[in-house]
Amino acid sequence: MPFIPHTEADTAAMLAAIGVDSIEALFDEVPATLRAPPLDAVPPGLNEAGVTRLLRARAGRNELPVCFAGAGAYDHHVPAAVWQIATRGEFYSAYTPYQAEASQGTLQVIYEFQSMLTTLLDMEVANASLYDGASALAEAVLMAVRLARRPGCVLLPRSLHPHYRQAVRTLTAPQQIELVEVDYDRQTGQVDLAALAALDATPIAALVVPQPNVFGVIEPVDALVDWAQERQALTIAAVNPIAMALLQPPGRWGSGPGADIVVGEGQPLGVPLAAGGPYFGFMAARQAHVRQMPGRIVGRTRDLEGRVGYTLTLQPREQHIRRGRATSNICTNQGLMVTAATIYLALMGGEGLRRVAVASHARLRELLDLLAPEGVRPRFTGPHFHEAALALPQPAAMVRDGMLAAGVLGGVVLDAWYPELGPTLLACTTEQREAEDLARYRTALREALA
Amino acid sequence: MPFIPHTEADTAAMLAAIGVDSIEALFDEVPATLRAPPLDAVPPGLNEAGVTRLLRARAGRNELPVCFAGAGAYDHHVPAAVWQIATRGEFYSAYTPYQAEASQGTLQVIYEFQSMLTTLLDMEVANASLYDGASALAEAVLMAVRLARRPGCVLLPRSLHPHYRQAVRTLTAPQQIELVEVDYDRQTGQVDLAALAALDATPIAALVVPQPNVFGVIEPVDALVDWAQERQALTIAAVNPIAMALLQPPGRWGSGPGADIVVGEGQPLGVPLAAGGPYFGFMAARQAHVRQMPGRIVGRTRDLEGRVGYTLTLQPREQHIRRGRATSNICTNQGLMVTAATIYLALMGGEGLRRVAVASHARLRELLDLLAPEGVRPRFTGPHFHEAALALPQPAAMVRDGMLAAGVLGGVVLDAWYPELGPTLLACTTEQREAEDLARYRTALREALA
Amino acid sequence: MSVARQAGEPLIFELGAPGRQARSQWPQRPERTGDTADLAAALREDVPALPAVSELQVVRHYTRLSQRNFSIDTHFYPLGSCTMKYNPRAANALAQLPGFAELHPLAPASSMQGLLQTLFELQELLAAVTGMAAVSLTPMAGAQGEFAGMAMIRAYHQARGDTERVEVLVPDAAHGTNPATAVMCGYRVREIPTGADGDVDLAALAAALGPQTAAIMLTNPSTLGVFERQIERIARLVHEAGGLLYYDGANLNAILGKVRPGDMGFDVLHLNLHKTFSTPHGGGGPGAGAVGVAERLRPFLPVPHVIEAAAGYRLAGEDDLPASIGRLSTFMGNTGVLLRAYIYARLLGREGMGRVADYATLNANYLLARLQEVGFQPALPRRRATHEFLLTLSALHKQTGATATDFAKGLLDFGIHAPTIYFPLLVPECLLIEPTETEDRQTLDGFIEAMQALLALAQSDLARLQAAPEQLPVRRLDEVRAARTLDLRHRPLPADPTTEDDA
Amino acid sequence: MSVARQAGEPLIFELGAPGRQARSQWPQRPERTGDTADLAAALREDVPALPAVSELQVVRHYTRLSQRNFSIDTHFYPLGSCTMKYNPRAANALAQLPGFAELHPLAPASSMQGLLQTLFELQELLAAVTGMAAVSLTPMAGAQGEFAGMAMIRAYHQARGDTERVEVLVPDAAHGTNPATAVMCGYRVREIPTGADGDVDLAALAAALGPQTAAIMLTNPSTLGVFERQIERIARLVHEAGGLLYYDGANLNAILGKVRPGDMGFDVLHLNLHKTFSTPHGGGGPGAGAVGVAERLRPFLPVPHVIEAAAGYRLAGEDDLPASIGRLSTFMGNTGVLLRAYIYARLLGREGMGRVADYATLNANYLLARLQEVGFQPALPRRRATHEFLLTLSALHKQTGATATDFAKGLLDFGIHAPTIYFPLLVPECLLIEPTETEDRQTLDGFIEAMQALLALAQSDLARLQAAPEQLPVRRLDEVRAARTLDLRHRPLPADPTTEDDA
Ligand SMILES: Cc1ncc(COP(=O)(O)O)c(C=O)c1O
Ligand SMILES: Cc1ncc(COP(=O)(O)O)c(C=O)c1O
Repeated sequence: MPFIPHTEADTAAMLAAIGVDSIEALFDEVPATLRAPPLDAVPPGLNEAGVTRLLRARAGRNELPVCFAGAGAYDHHVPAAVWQIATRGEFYSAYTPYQAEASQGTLQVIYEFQSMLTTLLDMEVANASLYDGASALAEAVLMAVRLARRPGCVLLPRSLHPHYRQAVRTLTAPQQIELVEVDYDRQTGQVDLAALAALDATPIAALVVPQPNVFGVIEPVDALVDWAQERQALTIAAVNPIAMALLQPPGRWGSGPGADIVVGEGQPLGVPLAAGGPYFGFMAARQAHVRQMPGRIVGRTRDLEGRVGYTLTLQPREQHIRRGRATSNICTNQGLMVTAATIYLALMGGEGLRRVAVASHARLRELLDLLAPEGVRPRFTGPHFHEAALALPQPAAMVRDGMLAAGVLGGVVLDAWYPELGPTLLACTTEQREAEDLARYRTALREALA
Repeated sequence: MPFIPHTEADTAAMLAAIGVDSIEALFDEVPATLRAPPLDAVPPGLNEAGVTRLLRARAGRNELPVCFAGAGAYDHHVPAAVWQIATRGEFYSAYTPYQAEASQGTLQVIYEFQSMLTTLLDMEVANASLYDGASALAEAVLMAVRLARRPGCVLLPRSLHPHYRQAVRTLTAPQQIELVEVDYDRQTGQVDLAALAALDATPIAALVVPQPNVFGVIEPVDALVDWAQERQALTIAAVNPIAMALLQPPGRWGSGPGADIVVGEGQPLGVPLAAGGPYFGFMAARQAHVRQMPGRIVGRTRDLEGRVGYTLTLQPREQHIRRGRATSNICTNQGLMVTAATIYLALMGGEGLRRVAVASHARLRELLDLLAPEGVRPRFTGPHFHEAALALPQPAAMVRDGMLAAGVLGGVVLDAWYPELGPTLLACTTEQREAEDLARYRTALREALA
Repeated sequence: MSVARQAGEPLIFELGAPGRQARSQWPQRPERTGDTADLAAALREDVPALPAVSELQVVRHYTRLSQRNFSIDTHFYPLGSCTMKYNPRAANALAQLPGFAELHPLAPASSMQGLLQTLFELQELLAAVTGMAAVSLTPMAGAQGEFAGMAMIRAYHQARGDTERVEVLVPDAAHGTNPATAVMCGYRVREIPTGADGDVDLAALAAALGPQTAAIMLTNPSTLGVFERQIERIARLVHEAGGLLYYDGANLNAILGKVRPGDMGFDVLHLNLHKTFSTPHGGGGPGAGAVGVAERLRPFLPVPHVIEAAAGYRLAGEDDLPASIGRLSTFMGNTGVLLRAYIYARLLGREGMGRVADYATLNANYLLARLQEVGFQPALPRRRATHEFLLTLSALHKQTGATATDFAKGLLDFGIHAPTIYFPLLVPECLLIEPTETEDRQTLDGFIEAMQALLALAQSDLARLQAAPEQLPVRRLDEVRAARTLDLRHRPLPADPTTEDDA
Repeated sequence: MSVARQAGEPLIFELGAPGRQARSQWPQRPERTGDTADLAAALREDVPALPAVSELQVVRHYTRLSQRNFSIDTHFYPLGSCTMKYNPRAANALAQLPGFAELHPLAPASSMQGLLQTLFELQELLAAVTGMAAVSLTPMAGAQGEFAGMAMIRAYHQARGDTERVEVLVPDAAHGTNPATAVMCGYRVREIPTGADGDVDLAALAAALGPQTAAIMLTNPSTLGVFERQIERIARLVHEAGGLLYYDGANLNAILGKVRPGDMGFDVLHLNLHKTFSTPHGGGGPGAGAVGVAERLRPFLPVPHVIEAAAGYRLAGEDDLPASIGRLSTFMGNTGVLLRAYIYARLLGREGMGRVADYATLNANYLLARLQEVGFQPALPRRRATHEFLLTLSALHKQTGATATDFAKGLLDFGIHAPTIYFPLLVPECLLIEPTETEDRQTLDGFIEAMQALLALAQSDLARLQAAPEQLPVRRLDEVRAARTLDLRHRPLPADPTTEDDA
């Protein structure tokens, strides 16, 4: 019996100890009417070799083109050490570290992660992860509403990834939070400051600031944060963590004390693309907000003998203590991804991470230089970070499919989300895209357009 | 600098502590005339991502047909747990367990391996591995000559894998051991008992008995061992360890006390094909022979406080103590492969291993049943274990290449080694070959012959 | 001088030195002047003060840290409600195949048919096993599954114009995520008491039901480790009141393949694939909280989920499903976890599912019987254990002062992870013990011996018990200090802005 | 009663129970009656009494056992002569790609061009780095490389009809494999003494040379951790006597990219790729002992090795190379190890090679300088350390009774693996210390502190030092008992011949 260690002798002896004569008898409290029918829809069991054969065939039916798609999931190099260590049984098969003394490994990793993340973002506190970027933003919106000095709506720029906006909507809808979308400047691709000015009279609880935004465009974060702070609104930054090694971190945005809450998608930090997950959402905030922060938090403390140790702390924020009054319903988070990201960040160091950002960015500029002679140019004038919306002369989905046939995933069809833009492909480069890949992109695009 | 942790400050401080002003100065005892020229033939360094790209491209240029080749390397299923555990850093990056207290993990694994192997073979002692099957046989030949009650030649049946015979020749040549080959019966594919009888007058130190032999044929091991023992010769069994779960183990061969020394290729026990290595050679023997056995041996003992522990033992047999008078020059062996094999054997258990043998064998019979209507039949009449020499109507290399184009590696060209057989393909099935693979074999063969 | 006890593991920051690097990880393309000229206005001035360490230091540090954990792969881990069973290593290997791990989530469906087929089959398989009409795999953990489920219930009532249903009933023994979810979904929570026999107090339930009732959230077996025998009556009562039944699937391991929530009358459920379907818990996550619904709730399923169309499998989005509660995350959920669950399900097969419940139940009942023999008190002595059971140390606590925490910490010294303690909240000094079906009898016997030894210690030398653990990398930790001092991050020295050149 | 110290790990056999199985690993095809009818006469009667355990038991047992090891990935491991440096994790990942790991060794060359090209390039690269004309990768470890090298020397002399050369010179400090190999190759060994300064005693060498001299086996730097300064003179002398020079490449890390054995006058060499090229040692192996030769020895290279032909790369066999010493193993060597070495070489690149020697040397000299400062005696006080150096505790031993073994065991309590002890044999109470280039300064400083503490302990509390280690899973082990009782295997109970049916 797969995974069940009982021998017939074991079973017999155990039944005898219990005082029943069959396993069936142990289900005597289950009404007979409720017994399940045979599970005919479930196929018979396979052995490991059989499952291996099956899954390899399935994996073989997925294509692996050279990847120029981004839009929230980025094809950075994942050092081999990251997952060889993260999948060690002691990390992989442990539960949430409820028993601190038996979980110092995981707890110290999280403490180090909190330290690295706050350093990267220049924030004061961080949690041990939320589900992903979009759901983390939803949690930040709920947190901001709890923290807000005055009631009001939450502003979501349209330059924020549409899936983030949709998830925020789904996850906050039952709490009747008013979400107001703010348009983007058709020229620059940045938040439309005029649209924002039009909201001057509206009571605002919080403003979400993406950096870079879904177009890959750098937002005027200082102006946005100052605008919000003048209106007593909180600011929630939604950032790409790799970009943070290069760009001003949210803790320094604006002329005041910076963003209040920072969230983002942790995937770029050593997590494979994996068709969308598991990734992890991160969240950092100012110290003053920590008691409204959802998610697990690890603190450093001492043991009986004065030795340093780590433990979950501020648990009264959480559902298992506070139940209906918790800061969130989250329980299981994305711990193993945080372990991976911590190892990744340690491997890269600050300078290495900066180089990844620089190289990713420089490749985009090289790609744009290659494509200009083909007549394909960025749709927006704002500065870009490693991703750009390319205006196309033909339907973007057709172009993408054409390029795919040449083994190149040319990007994400942006006009599916923003029909007003006309045919647009959102193309992204990471440090993994070598010069020959860029050349291949050009050729594939040229042929797809021909 | 890849893998070098020194900062400029470290280097400066360390040089100061040494009292020199440059690293160069540390090489002042090396004659200037000897300094190497620039290594222009070595390409500049790549980063991990670059090497990954390169090696994936190289791996992609190797074909992975459905494998029906055997001849000493077998495509059995390797459970995922085996290598996920064996490549844990603590096993993977440890040295030979010279400091027993700091190596109880590796040492206990080897002790368990010795226990499993002796159980499987029904022998009394085993070592911690030799390089591979062929070199283990060479060591066994040398050991037998040291043990031999009277000087004489060593008999190598021609039904023994030719690479084993070649390696034995290479490795024993300098010691002027007389190796005599014994022909095989053209009908049965077994050792030719008449040829053996012709040697009745020759002084014989040892007889090598392959089981199964290179043709996949089961040898009459009882008769062979009895023949040798009547002549005071030692017997060295060279066996496939998977077969040993099904067939009489060497410890029980013949009417006397069984084989003296048993060797074989450990690859079938959880080690990937990997183009030929690393594999491992195993060796077991009767207790009385242990002091002539080469290789590391682990024994169980106690610590200061009476706790059970494990340590290398009988080290005076080895080169680092006995130097020129050691039982062998072997030092580094194939330890990690033994770790993998130990995990494999534990996962399979006796019954599981037997089932692997049975299924592998049954698939061969099914394959032969499929091929008979095509007019392709085994060349030999002796009983086969999961591998058979197929007599072909056309040159075997051509047939093999034709089948390869259809994604099937149909076997190993046997007449390259045994021209007297005429076109022959040595085909093998493991438990991994499903019915659809067999059908594919038939189709590919049919087309290659067409 | 004495031989030093091996010190604790320093922080990775403390291992660093300015300028040290794991250089093989840096991009191939060297940095060139002007590379970031177009970003000048937005650039940060400093390099973030992350650890500056070598690759060996990283590998060594995190390998060593890993050894400071208990885990299924190293220890018996009978953590109640968490189903800490063996996570097949094959699932880990196969989910990491490049054909899965390197797929971009927004690549066109045509280019990932192998994945989509697999997810589609998982949807179907889970629907069959739970007796529900349809499944969406997108929720990323149990709690998000609960959110999705309760949001669907809300959407259902709203779609019918039934807008006065503002209350959700939750038994007092429920997991904290249940009330927290109900509140996140905009509901008022009303607690329903548990009867002395461990079943829901039916009278109280009947009294609580009304036109304001949107739903009841239940798990069966309950968090008390017993099967709710009145479940059919409860379903009838709630449905008659116009409410729906939500099934918290965290305890499905107890009845997998034997009883289906759909047949019990549940309208919506989530599964904890990271429990019942044996995906690893990863020291906190990730999980996957697939939701299943009865036919009438199908239109509200969260997106995306996989549908089969003429051109192959594809992801259904908000356009396809106008009544959907919407999207819960950026992409399609924790795909890598879902693959592991699928692999596990295929390894078990139809005949393996029921065996999970059989042997999980056998193990729990064996432990319960033997622990009672050696002097422990079940919280519900007249009930059959399911896959887990609840002990209470309340009498012992009154007699000796020993607490559930003391037993938890004491077990660690025996190399056994503690059971869940102080949950459910209504049973004082309780231990919720779930051995799972993958543990062998010797291991269970070792647990019984350890518990017996701790019982003796509580009675003979309480101070020693209170000082446990003794054998772990740290002794008992001061959680009060942690909450008071709030030391939540290493504070690095100011960063060194100079960087080493491309040597 | 006391809280139990966590027990040692039982043997896997002790965890088993008859009939228990890891069933997912059994073949898919069920056994059918008659499956083995054709083998009836040869069948064994019983099922071998291997452990009968579950998959979880296996995973847990071996995971726990692994934690009972020191390793590079967890501990500083300055084991002299063994070059225990960081083994890049990328090499492990890439060598296991299915395109390498699943190749059958006898598949036609045309179907494995990616592999053969890689091995060919490795041959070329190693030839360039060592200054040799040609390389064969087939030897499976250093000692097999030595065998191949000495067999080539023998073949060379024989080919020239120079059959009276029956003696091989080996310095007294040589590694044990050197004399053992010479004997395996049919030679008489003559030991050459080392001078007081650590170099070969040239006068003794000159006296030993003669028409009977087949070769000298040297490693440079020598096993004393110093560079043989007279190497050019030695080469001249030996060559003049008609002998050849064999280079034991175990210490190449010290001079990688800076000095080439070929330029020193060596005719044949082996490399320990598992040392210098950082392939993992695996708790004992596998290694790879590539051999390189000067032009005149090329015809004798062992087979197979890769050649480039019009149709692509292929393996040369005995047919191509009639003078070859022949085949050393069944297939083409430890390919998986060779791939790892290639990956490492490409990661280093030409500029990285020399840095290995630089920083390995820096680390060793730093340790030596600092250890001298705190009171340790170098074996060769007037010599520069290379990548390793030799201390002798001989004076301390006379003064206090403390031994090299005591220091070795004492270091373990500090979480540091012991250096090599009692090798080379000619220096009493010696420690051969090789930090390698991948260790950082803090780690080296920690080692110095530990050594200093042990020195103090030797002087203050010898009994305590002699009782070390205290912090490991076992205390000092009784090796005499091990050799006396010869308990070399677990003796299982008689097997149960009945087998469970296909449930
Ligand atoms: C009974 C019960 N319900 C719900 C949950 C929440 O599941 P998750 O942690 O996956 O969010 C848990 C898990 O701890 C649980 O035990
Ligand atoms: C100096 C020296 N020569 C030769 C060898 C033998 O190498 P191997 O162990 O790979 O056979 C070693 C390894 O221990 C060594 O240190």
